Amino acid sequence: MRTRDTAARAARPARRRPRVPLALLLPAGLGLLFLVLPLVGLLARAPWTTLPQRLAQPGVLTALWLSLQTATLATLLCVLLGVPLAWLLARVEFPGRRLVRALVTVPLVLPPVVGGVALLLVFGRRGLLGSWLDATFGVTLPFTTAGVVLAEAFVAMPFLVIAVEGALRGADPRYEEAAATLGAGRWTTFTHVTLPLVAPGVAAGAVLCWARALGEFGATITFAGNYPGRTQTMPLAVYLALETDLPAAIVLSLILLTVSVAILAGLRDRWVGAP
Amino acid sequence: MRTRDTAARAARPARRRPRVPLALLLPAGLGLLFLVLPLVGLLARAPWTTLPQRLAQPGVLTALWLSLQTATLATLLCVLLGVPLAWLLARVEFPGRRLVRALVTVPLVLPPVVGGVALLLVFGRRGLLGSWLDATFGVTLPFTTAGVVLAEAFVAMPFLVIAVEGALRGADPRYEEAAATLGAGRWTTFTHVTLPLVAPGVAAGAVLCWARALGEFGATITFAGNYPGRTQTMPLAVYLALETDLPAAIVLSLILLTVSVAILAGLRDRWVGAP
Amino acid sequence: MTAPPLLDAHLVADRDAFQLDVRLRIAAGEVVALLGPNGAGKTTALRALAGLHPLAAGHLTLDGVDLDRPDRRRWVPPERRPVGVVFQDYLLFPHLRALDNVAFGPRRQGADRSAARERARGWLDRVGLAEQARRRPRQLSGGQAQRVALARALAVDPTLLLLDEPLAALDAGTRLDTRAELQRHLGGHSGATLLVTHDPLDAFVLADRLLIVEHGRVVQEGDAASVTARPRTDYVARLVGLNLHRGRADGHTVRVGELTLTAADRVVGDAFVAFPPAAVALHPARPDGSPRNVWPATVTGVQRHGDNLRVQLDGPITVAADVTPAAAAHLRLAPGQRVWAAVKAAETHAYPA
Amino acid sequence: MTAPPLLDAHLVADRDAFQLDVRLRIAAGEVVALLGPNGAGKTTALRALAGLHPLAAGHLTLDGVDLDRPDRRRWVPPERRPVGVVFQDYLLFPHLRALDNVAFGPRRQGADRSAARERARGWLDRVGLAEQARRRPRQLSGGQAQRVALARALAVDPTLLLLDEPLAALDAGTRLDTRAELQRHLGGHSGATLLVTHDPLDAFVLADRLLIVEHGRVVQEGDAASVTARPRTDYVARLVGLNLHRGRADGHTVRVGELTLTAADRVVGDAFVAFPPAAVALHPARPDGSPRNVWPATVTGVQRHGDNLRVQLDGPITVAADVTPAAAAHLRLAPGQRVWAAVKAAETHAYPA
Amino acid sequence: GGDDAPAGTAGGGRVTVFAAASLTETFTRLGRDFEAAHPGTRVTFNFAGSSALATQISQGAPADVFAAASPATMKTVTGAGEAAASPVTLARNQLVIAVPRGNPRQIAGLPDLTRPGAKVALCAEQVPCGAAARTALDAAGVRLTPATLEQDVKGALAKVKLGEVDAALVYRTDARAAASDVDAIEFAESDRAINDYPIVVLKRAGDPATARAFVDHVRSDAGRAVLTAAGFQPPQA
Ligand SMILES: Nc1ncnc2c1ncn2[C@@H]1O[C@H](COP(=O)(O)OP(=O)(O)OP(=O)(O)O)[C@@H](O)[C@H]1O
Ligand SMILES: Nc1ncnc2c1ncn2[C@@H]1O[C@H](COP(=O)(O)OP(=O)(O)OP(=O)(O)O)[C@@H](O)[C@H]1O
Ligand SMILES: [Mg+2]
Ligand SMILES: [Mg+2]
Repeated sequence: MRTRDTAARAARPARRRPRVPLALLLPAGLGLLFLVLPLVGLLARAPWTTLPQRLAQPGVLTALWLSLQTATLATLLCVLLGVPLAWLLARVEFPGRRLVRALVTVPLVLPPVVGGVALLLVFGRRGLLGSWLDATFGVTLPFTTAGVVLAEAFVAMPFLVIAVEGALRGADPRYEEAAATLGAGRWTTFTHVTLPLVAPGVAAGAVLCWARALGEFGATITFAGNYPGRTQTMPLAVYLALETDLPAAIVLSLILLTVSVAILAGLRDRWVGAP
Repeated sequence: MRTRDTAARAARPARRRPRVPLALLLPAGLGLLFLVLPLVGLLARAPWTTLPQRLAQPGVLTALWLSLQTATLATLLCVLLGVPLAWLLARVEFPGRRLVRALVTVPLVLPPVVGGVALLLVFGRRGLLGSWLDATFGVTLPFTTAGVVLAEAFVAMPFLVIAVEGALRGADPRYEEAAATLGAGRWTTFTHVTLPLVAPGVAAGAVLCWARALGEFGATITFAGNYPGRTQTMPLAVYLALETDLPAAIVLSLILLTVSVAILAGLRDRWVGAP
Repeated sequence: MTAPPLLDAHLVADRDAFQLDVRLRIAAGEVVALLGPNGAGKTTALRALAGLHPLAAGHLTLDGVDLDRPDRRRWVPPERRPVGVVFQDYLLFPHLRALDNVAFGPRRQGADRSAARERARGWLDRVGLAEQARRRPRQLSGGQAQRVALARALAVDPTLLLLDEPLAALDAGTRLDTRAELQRHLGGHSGATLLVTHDPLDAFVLADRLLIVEHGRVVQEGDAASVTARPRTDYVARLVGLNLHRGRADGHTVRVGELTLTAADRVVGDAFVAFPPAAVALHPARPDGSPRNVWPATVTGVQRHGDNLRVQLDGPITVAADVTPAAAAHLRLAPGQRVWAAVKAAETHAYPA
Repeated sequence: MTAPPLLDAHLVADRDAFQLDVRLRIAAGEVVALLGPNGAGKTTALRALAGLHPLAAGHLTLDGVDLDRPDRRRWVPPERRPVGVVFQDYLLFPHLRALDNVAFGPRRQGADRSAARERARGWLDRVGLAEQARRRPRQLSGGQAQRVALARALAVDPTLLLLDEPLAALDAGTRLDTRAELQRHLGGHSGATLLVTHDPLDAFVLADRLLIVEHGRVVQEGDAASVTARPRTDYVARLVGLNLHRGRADGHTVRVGELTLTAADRVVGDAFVAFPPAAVALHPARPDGSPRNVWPATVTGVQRHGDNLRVQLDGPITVAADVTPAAAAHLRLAPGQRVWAAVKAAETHAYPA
Repeated sequence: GGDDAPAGTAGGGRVTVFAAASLTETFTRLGRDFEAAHPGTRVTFNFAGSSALATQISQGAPADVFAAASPATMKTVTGAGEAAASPVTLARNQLVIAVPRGNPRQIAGLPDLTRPGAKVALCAEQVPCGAAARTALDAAGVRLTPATLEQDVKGALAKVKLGEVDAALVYRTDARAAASDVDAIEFAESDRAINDYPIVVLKRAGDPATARAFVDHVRSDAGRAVLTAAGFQPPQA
């Protein structure tokens, strides 16, 4: 980070380096500090000496791997269903659109455990849909890895939908008109013009979605249970560790954090870059 | 909702009503169903007959009011600090920017309870900053309403930052150049040009942020504790109700949901609309 | 028109306070130039034809197919209309290279990727941008971008071609080349073409017929010769460079305000009189001799105009006069100066209003 | 130039494969027109002057202040440069009404809201848009938007005014009015003005001096008369409507390829010869008589050109000839036909290359 | 990822135990011992909050054995007819006052908690440790305004560990697990507020015999030893 450096240079005309006004730099720095300081607190308290042995515990890597897998699958599911939903909300006028838009935020406001209960009520073995699924296809979702994906997707989807809708509303619809005059139907326009234009927004939404899914706990443990190797993701492992051993919980959290930050930082800029 | 209606019309040329391709309508409908069905499950299970008497319980309205207040304050704090941070990430090139961008997601991935612990480690009575705050100003944040706001802001800020950054990256920077040639410094350009241009993105981020703050539980109870009237927000009340009385928890959740959906649906479209 | 029109439209559309009401017929192979002052509704008309702005009333029929008929609730969306549009501000897809922008249309018509690119390459070549094929729109200069937009619209070979000032950003030389290319293309084009332009030369060279709109209404229509000879509004008069006045005619004389002008033509009733600025001669004192139309005037402005000077005159009628720099020096023309203006009857044309 | 230049610049900038290297001096009150083909680097030069594209080398000094000096690591950001820019694509702020777009600059200069609006209203009035003041950019027609952009740039009364094709989207009449308004404004403007345009008339009317760039380099510079009389590149020749050829002169004769042309002027060494298309006469057979320059040619194209026809000719040299429709009919001109071209020596000008 | 077929109720010597999160350590131990003692059996645990487990069971979760942290939660399961027999108590837990290590505030009993400036964390009354604390405080006649009413013992204990509060009423087992950070102070009224941990075999158990064997193992002397080592008290005879 060279933000302070940047601030110092702002005073005199500098070559090329854009000057950053203090009125922006100050709150930005404060915001960053606010987000990162707690992490520093955790790092300071982490029992570094025991780290290798904790990492070596077999359950940890399994949980980490499961977390990454399920969060990625959940993000895929969210993108598949959420981007069209965001498009519908941004581009099609229909009665009750405002209500639908507000309803999309439901899983955000719902305490995740209640969300898990709600999922059980619908997809559980005795749920509205779950009983039918079970009877017809012999499929039960709760307490399976698929259930974890479902719970994470439920909790994380609003992030994608709302971020993508915001991006769509900021995009110029006249490019879509131009595509139409060239013979592109709405679907082709969507895939060939709209999506590439809002790619940064979709990327931002997917990052939010993935990170939220990775950290999901309440809905997962309620809907999918806490079975090591099958439904025990890192946050669940952290929860159990909290029961007995705060430092262990901190270490597990840090492992999860490090991996996710590394993955996100490793994603090439152009994934998030403007076209 | 008239989405099916819209689909039916898509087949023949309709006046003005844009035709919606099935390839978009289908996943959008599925997505919406997926988000809303669990709500239906909850509604089906809610003990409607006892609703009035539960609502009349004094603690409920207090918790609801506290939730709305703290979530709104937290959102304000997030906007104040988060929008500049998003701008920095989107518009200023500095070494390590990719890492910072990834670090911003930390509170998303961190299990909220661990986030609360991390906040305690920094802002607690014995925390890195907290002990200094206590010694210097006699201010302690845990167990106060301010603490609730802090915890909610910590958890919710990434949503704002990432959504706004996505919007900024999608916006055309040449308007900012035009503003500069008219004598607007970076700060004026930011407030008078950039912000209005990305207003839909900021609105989307603020909605995400507010909803997430409203539903926040783990970090709040860990950092700010749970005391009726001071730090007990609705999600905390819901969790405690869950311990003994599932229907009560469902009712409380539904109250929270109804209020937040009503508020979000009531926000005029132009808050979320393109300029 | 003898052939049944390929395009038959009565465009009625609203845009807030602005109302468009234009009747339009274009035969197969015909090129119509749509001219009019800024804000006259030219772009709005094009948008209505393309299906981007639904009609409030009227109709739009292309090649026998109703594309927009509010009374029958019939409306064909843009993507199913055989149109090609050059937008006034290009609207090139920012994420696609020039080549793929041009290939976009052919792809939608079912060409496979390489065929579409081949076709796009041909068009880019024709507008002189073969080298810029791999650039993205933001990496193109204004004139380059406009030519890509033109290539993109032509590449779909539409039945109805809508061109909104397609040459405005081109440099003089490229403009000639591109116009020639366009002329060649339109010569072999069997569809209908509507060309919006502010350049009378473009209109005269490319179009078979001119359509002048003002305030959303058609004010004049006809081929270049008739429009140029007999302008009916100030806009058209300025476009073709004539002084235009309206008055009441009685035989060879037309009464305009307090002035009576003698014209070469015989008209009775409401009439226009028109004469070119170059036909106006200025004199320091009342001239004797042949000019029948003589009146005192005050100079309000002098500007360079090509090799000559254009002098704005106030008086019983407001006119522009073109004089040579030598004449101007001789007359010591300056704003406020009083002179005599004279126009020969032979150069003054009158026609019914 | 006698006065020390207000603007003194040597602009060296890169844009991917494109390189700009232009020296530029403008005196106080002077208007320089920057002309050149599409992609020549005009917009890039303006961006460098405005501070939107830092120089790679060279320097930029305005009114004695170094605005950009890569060698001294000195660079003043755009907002602290006293410039006003009309962008080629306007870049009106989409969220502000026309009035507030124009008031934006005055506000930044410290005017309070009502004073800024008052000033903006005045400017909108001057460009004829008083009625559109409350519209947002998307609700404006192309020409209206361009005039708002012009008003926005003029309202800040900048020391350096940069106009990138500010009249391209205006209708013919409005263009004259706006040009007159601009001319009036520039007449009283004490700063430097750089005007990019593709219209030679705009350049001749508004500018004191022309600067022609091609491929990022200055190829010719001078006042309208000298540039018009002695074009040095094909672009300039087409701009001013002359046939231009390069050869070796020896006295009154210039050898161009296999052809020897006789000119009115005396030159020795590398030279240009120029003559207008109207000076080229066409004959079915080799003409006798006065024309000294006669050669056989093949017609490659015929286009309408104003009242006349412009004929493209191939042969020992490629030239354009303007003939009347009557002459064309007499000659039965069609592509492929062989004719004799003749130009009088008196109309053929030669000057050193 | 593991196979997606729900475990439990599968028979063949498999037992799926839904157990309160506070039993994580002891039950993991007990499970391993059980598997060793009964070769061929496999014990799978699902640890979560008792009430969440109860909800899962009532929604048809595949569970064979349920061990709750309070009789009240157990009652919601037995009341729904999910139990195969009546629950039995597997252990009991008693409240202590947890204070930061070294007891800097010199707290000796419940009355010391009302000292001015003393910050105390209690559990909320909806959870067993909160109910027990209320009973104990009432018995001692102490009126106390806590700083916070925690959702569970871990929350209360974490606040002591981090020094945010000066004392908390928590279970002895939890205080013992955190012995490196907190001291446990026994107090007289705590025997009035003892919490029972019930365990039961569920109706839909796939292999009821093995399930019962696991419950028996928990209640065996060996099992009891594990529980006592963690600070639990044996059930009343
Ligand atoms: N989106 C809109 N909302 C409201 N009014 C509009 C909108 N777009 C254009 N107008 C108005 O409608 C009228 C016609 O605009 P239009 O763009 O069709 O003009 P035009 O003939 O193309 O002019 P130009 O030559 O300047 O491009 C103008 O007065 C314009 O201000
Ligand atoms: N962002 C960019 N990146 C790379 N190349 C660019 C970029 N912008 C312009 N160019 C190239 O630089 C050259 C000069 O462009 P510039 O816009 O300065 O031309 P111009 O003289 O203004 O042309 P026009 O008359 O068409 O507006 C062109 O070849 C163009 O393709
Ligand atoms: Mg237009
Ligand atoms: Mg340009």
